[in-house]
Amino acid sequence: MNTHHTFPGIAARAARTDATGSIPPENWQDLKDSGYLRLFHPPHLGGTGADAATQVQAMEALARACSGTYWSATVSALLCAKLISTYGDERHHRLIRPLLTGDRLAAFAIVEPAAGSDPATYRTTVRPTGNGYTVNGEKSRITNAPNADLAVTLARRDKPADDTGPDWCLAFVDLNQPGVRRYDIPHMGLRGMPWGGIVYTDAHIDESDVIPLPFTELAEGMTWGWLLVSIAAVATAESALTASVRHARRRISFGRPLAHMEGVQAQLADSRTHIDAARLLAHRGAAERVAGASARDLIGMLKIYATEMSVQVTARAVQIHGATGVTQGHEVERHYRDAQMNVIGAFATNRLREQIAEHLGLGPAVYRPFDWLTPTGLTHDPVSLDGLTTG
Amino acid sequence: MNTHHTFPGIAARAARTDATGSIPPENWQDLKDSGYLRLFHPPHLGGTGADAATQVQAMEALARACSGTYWSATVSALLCAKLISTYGDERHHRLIRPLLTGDRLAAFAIVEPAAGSDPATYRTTVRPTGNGYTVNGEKSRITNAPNADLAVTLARRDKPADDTGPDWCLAFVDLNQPGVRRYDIPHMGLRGMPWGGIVYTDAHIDESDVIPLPFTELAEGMTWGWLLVSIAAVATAESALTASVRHARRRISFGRPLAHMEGVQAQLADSRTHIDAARLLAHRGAAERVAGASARDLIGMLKIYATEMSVQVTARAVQIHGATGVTQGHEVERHYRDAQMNVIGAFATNRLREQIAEHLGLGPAVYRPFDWLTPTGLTHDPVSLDGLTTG
Amino acid sequence: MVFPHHPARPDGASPSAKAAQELADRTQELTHRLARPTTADRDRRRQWDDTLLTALCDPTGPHLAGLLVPQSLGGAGLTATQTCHILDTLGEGSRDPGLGLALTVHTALATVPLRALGTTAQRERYLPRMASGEWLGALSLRQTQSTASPPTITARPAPERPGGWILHGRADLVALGPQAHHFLVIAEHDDTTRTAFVIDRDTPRLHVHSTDQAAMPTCPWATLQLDDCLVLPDAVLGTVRGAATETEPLLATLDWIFTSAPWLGIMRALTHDALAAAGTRTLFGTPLAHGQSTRFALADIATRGELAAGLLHHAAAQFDADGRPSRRDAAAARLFTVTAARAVTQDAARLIGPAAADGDHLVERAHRDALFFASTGGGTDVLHPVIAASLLGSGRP
Amino acid sequence: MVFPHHPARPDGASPSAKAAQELADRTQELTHRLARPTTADRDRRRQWDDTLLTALCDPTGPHLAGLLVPQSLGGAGLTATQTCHILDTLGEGSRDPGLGLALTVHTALATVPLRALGTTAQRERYLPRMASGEWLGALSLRQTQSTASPPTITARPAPERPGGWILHGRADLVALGPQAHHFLVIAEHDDTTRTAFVIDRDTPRLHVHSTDQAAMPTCPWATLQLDDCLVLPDAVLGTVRGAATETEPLLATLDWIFTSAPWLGIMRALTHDALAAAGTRTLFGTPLAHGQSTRFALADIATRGELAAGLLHHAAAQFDADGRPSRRDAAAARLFTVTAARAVTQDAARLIGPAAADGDHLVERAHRDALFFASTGGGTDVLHPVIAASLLGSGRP
Repeated sequence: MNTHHTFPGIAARAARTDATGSIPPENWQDLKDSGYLRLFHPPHLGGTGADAATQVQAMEALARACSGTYWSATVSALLCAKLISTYGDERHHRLIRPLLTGDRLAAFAIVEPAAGSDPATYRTTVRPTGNGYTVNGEKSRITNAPNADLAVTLARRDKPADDTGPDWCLAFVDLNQPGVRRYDIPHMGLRGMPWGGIVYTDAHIDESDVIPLPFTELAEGMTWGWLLVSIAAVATAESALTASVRHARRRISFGRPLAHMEGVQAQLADSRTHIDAARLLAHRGAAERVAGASARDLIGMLKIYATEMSVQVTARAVQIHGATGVTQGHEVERHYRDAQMNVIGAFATNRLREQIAEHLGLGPAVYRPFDWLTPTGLTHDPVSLDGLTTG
Repeated sequence: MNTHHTFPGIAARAARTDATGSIPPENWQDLKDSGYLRLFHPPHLGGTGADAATQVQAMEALARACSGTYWSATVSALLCAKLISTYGDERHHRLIRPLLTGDRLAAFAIVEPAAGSDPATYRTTVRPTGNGYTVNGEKSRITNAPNADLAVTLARRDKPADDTGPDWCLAFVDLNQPGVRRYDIPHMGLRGMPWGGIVYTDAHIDESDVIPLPFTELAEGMTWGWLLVSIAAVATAESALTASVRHARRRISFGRPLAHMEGVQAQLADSRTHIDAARLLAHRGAAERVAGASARDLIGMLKIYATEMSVQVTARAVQIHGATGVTQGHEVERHYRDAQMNVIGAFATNRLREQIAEHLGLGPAVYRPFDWLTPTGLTHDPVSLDGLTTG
Repeated sequence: MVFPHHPARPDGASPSAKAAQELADRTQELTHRLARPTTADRDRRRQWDDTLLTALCDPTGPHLAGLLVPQSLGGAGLTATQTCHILDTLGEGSRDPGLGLALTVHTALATVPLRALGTTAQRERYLPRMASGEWLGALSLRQTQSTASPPTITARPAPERPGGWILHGRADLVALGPQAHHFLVIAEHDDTTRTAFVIDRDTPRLHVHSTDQAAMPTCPWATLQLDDCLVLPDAVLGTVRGAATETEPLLATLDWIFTSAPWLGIMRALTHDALAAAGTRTLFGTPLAHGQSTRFALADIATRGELAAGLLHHAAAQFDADGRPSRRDAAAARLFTVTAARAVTQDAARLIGPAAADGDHLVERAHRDALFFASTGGGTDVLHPVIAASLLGSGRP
Repeated sequence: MVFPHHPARPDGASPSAKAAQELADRTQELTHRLARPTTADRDRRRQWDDTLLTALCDPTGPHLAGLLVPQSLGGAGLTATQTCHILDTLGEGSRDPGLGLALTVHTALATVPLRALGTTAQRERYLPRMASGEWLGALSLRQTQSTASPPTITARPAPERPGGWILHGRADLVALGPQAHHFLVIAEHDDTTRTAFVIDRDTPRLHVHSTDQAAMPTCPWATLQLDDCLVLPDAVLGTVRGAATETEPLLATLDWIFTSAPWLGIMRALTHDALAAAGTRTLFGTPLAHGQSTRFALADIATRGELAAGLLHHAAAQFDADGRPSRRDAAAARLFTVTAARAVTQDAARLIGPAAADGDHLVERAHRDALFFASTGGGTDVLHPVIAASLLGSGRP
């Protein structure tokens, strides 16, 4: 592992990765050489077991170099490998090791075309056959879907009547088989990141690779995903701030560098402060989590804050750059598009707010139909001054 | 003129206009047929002299149909034609008429590659020859630059020593001549709008088409540009809100439509309120201006507010749509990219804030180098608790 | 010049435009002369000044008590737009959000329901005396958002008086309560329908308790207590059980629009103070006015004022001429004005700096009162769904 | 549970971690028992309670006066991080921003410069008595941002006392001034260099005028007036003409970090009140707690608290062990905490609703005091350039 956690080659190729919408093979070679993919796991799984600070620094360094590459690599080597190690057992170590060497790539197949974070709408189902299981259904808007070798797939279990186990399972599905079709979805930001759908038609799964699981337990493993997206957001914001500082020092407007203008200084200072706040929370959350705590609420808060912060910081960067900032191929134009992807990625931010509120003691979310104005007078327009009803 | 000011064909082609980065010829035909291009000018210039409310409604309708087409058409038929009619005289009516019939297209060539709103950095110069004038220099990030027939060009005057006239001029330059080279600049939003640069190399201008002008007077004509960009911002926000309402009514999440969730309602209500505020101000500003007042500060305020508001509303729309909102080709993905263009378009927002502040009685902007921390103790890090200097 | 483009004055073609402008001029003169010099002191002493009220209500003066009473009943007969303009002037001239609220409650919230929904007898009994300021009307600010908050006053048929009602319960936050001659009250029946009543203060078993309130202390506050009060049929305003379609939407809309109007003037006064501070205070050795952050803040302050005025005047104008009052536009205007008032207060405070030794401390008072202003009218929790319902529909899908 | 993850307590391995936690526990107990029940009343009466101070400063109790005084000089010898934690506890326990500010001014702003820059004689004279609370130190909050604001006190050589100085001028906003035994003052020489002094209250021609201040009324306020006061060489703190590199950056950083710390506790107390209101108030017939906007607001409140605590603890920790104090990180922590305090106050006010009849009105007091908090420490006009300068460089290009 390069102790500086920098990825100069990947950074140099970032604009092209975005423009072509695909991660060049050299990036993968750099990732393998750097040891990045091994950082997050203990030696017995093929990892190097770095401490939390190192993990966070490495993640931020890669995300700064190229956010699309970061997403693809980290979904596989961190999130998917953690899901397998958390919910699987020794039999699944064989699936983890190639993710850490970079020989194989994994996707976390959870969302379906019908809706986002709401599992009630998910239809993908795993059924027993005489020989293992088959899976049928469609997963959509999945990082690495177009080119992954393995999908950690959330599915319903088709249960016999006497099966009292959970309704859900995680299935580790080999994607290189005839029952699997993949497609790309073009996307606004993180264009280098492969993103798309997976259609399962009687795809085969070995019996040992289906792990029954109550849905509520999944949040534990997904917390790694919130950390992943938060650090992407911090890195994108930091890159946008760095570009803004450089521009502000160089750009002459009205006879002096932008840097001499208080309005620009205020924007830079706010960005600096907000990024620092998020990064400190990321280090705290990662430290707790690597030490074995869940840190679920803390990392949930981080995800909410960091992703929305990053959108603001990149928007400020575009404004500081003026028209150059919206020119295609310019760094901040890319950061601006990338930042918004993090807000909607990994888990709807408002679902996280609900979760945090619940843990603050407000109890579970209670929904009711939007009929609360109906019994009031607030669904009527008023009469006018002289009592003429106009509604 | 279609009394409903709707442009169904242009709207239907908007996604394609964005994807291909060029305005289809059918759009121009629709514009000619609709009478849109004639609305802003009195009959003696070939216009139809619509009232202010009609003008604003028509502008918003076209911008909602396709913001790129709106920009291109309105820069030519409103902004450039107003600049010519404001600063020119009867001799220039020949230049205005074809802009209103749609037979020719104009660009406002003001910004140069070195900087944005700061004229001190502009180098383009007009020089007298025996036979009229020549212009040399480069203008960049100009709407319609790649395909306009005529450029209303801001330039310095190369003055004889005894010329006490203004240092600046507006030159009406025919772009279809050998001394003119044009190029495209790919851009994040408003992709259908032609945008790029113009390089003048001894390009010819007729003597009557060079209008000496103090730079400060130019703001009067440019106010039309601020109105143009403000209405684009309002329209983009309205389109994003309409899409959000539709999505919120249809999308089922956690068992009920998004529309039943208070968090979504709050976002929609805020967007509705902020758009209404901007639109009402646009109507007030346009009414004052069409009635002959300058309304410069009012429209300046509008530009500041409407463009930043539109960025917020479109970002909310992306979040309400979730992952579908960042899929390329989806309407809100386009609005999100378009909205940011309006902030940096037409005039730097912070320059407008300066102008408004000046008119509030604060006097002209006073710049000084950023050295104000130097005499204070605030450039030093403190000693630590026991007095060890660490800086 | 503070707001370079004041929202259009009442249309010059309107028959009473000249009269309205005269009232505005008198309001400005009188508030400058009588209210403003005592505002900080009245605020500190939580004091209501009856002399001031009398002068402001004088039909030969600003006639603030009768702005919305028809001329035939002794009022000034202004339009809603003109009234907004005068309340705005009152806010700016007096620099007193509490005084603005108190007069607005009487002039708009207590008056318009009687004018619009009252019987001829009710109109003739109340409106002339309300127009002169002889009788003040009051109501609880908790009753202006329909049943968003739980109803606290009940009505049951009076056993021995056909058509009469027994009212029971309490309502706090009664603005102008200690000074009022009568109260507009909405009471709930046991089937959850509701009726509006106008109840005179001398009704037996009706008690008015003066209360203290941290915000808006220049407005007198009370809790109204009804201990099984018997009220006669002529106290019913509008239709029995009809409040949900009559008084309630009207009160909500009146609150959203008219209690916001004095804040336009308060914002302008704050802008004035901030401009003055920008010209006199120095930071890092230069006048604040030279700093970009000062300049940007003042540009944004002015912009917010223009936008709020535009929304409020638009919503008010819908009450006039052939307009159709719209709860959505009124709610949007309130939502925007609240946010603007807060932002303007905050920006002005930054420019004015900590603990200014002189002046009437408007920025500190406005900051305190803006929080209260934001929490009344239902706050965002009511305004958001009202506006959203206009986009989404309010019932089951 | 309010903040599910409180920022890490002082490191368990530190020798004084147990002692620090004991002080925190005593602070919590005492503020709950003695301060909190009287806070609203002291606030209304603008009253300073000497008994309360004595109890809080008691070296066998919370020892709040001596937190940052080394144990060898009679103090508790805590780290900066531990001190932040205790000031946070003080804010939450007392629910009194003014008390928090008063104690912070003594314990951190007046104490640390003497500890860090004082001579042995100065340290031995002042620090033991400051640690016990016998002597209180005070200073003007206008002197904590170097010369961002124009200096108001001048120093010229005393004609007849070599090494002595004649100080002249006034400084207002002296927190704890009426109670102070001595004052930390920065004075400007005629060449615009500056020297820091520690001046005892009994210095001839030194006058302390108690003043009234709308915000933070539980902190005693004064204006310090120096009418050509003669001070001897031993009153100089640090190097003559050396304030710009010694006392000034230290004071600014101490202000940014330590006066922010009680606000972490205030925010937690507001979260507590907002959670309670969410569980009891109803809107549209359901508990506020069921509404998404309530839930989102509370999630955001909790998140802001975590973020502010993270920045403050990070900036404070740089004073400890091998840390390098950073003006930038301190300024960023202050900037964030100010914004968070405002947002939390505003959100809590929305949930608690207008004019709650009971309780100690923390939300209204905190709203008022947060405005003042935001305007001290230089406000954004100072914080922004300090942070920006760390990115851009502060001099000519």
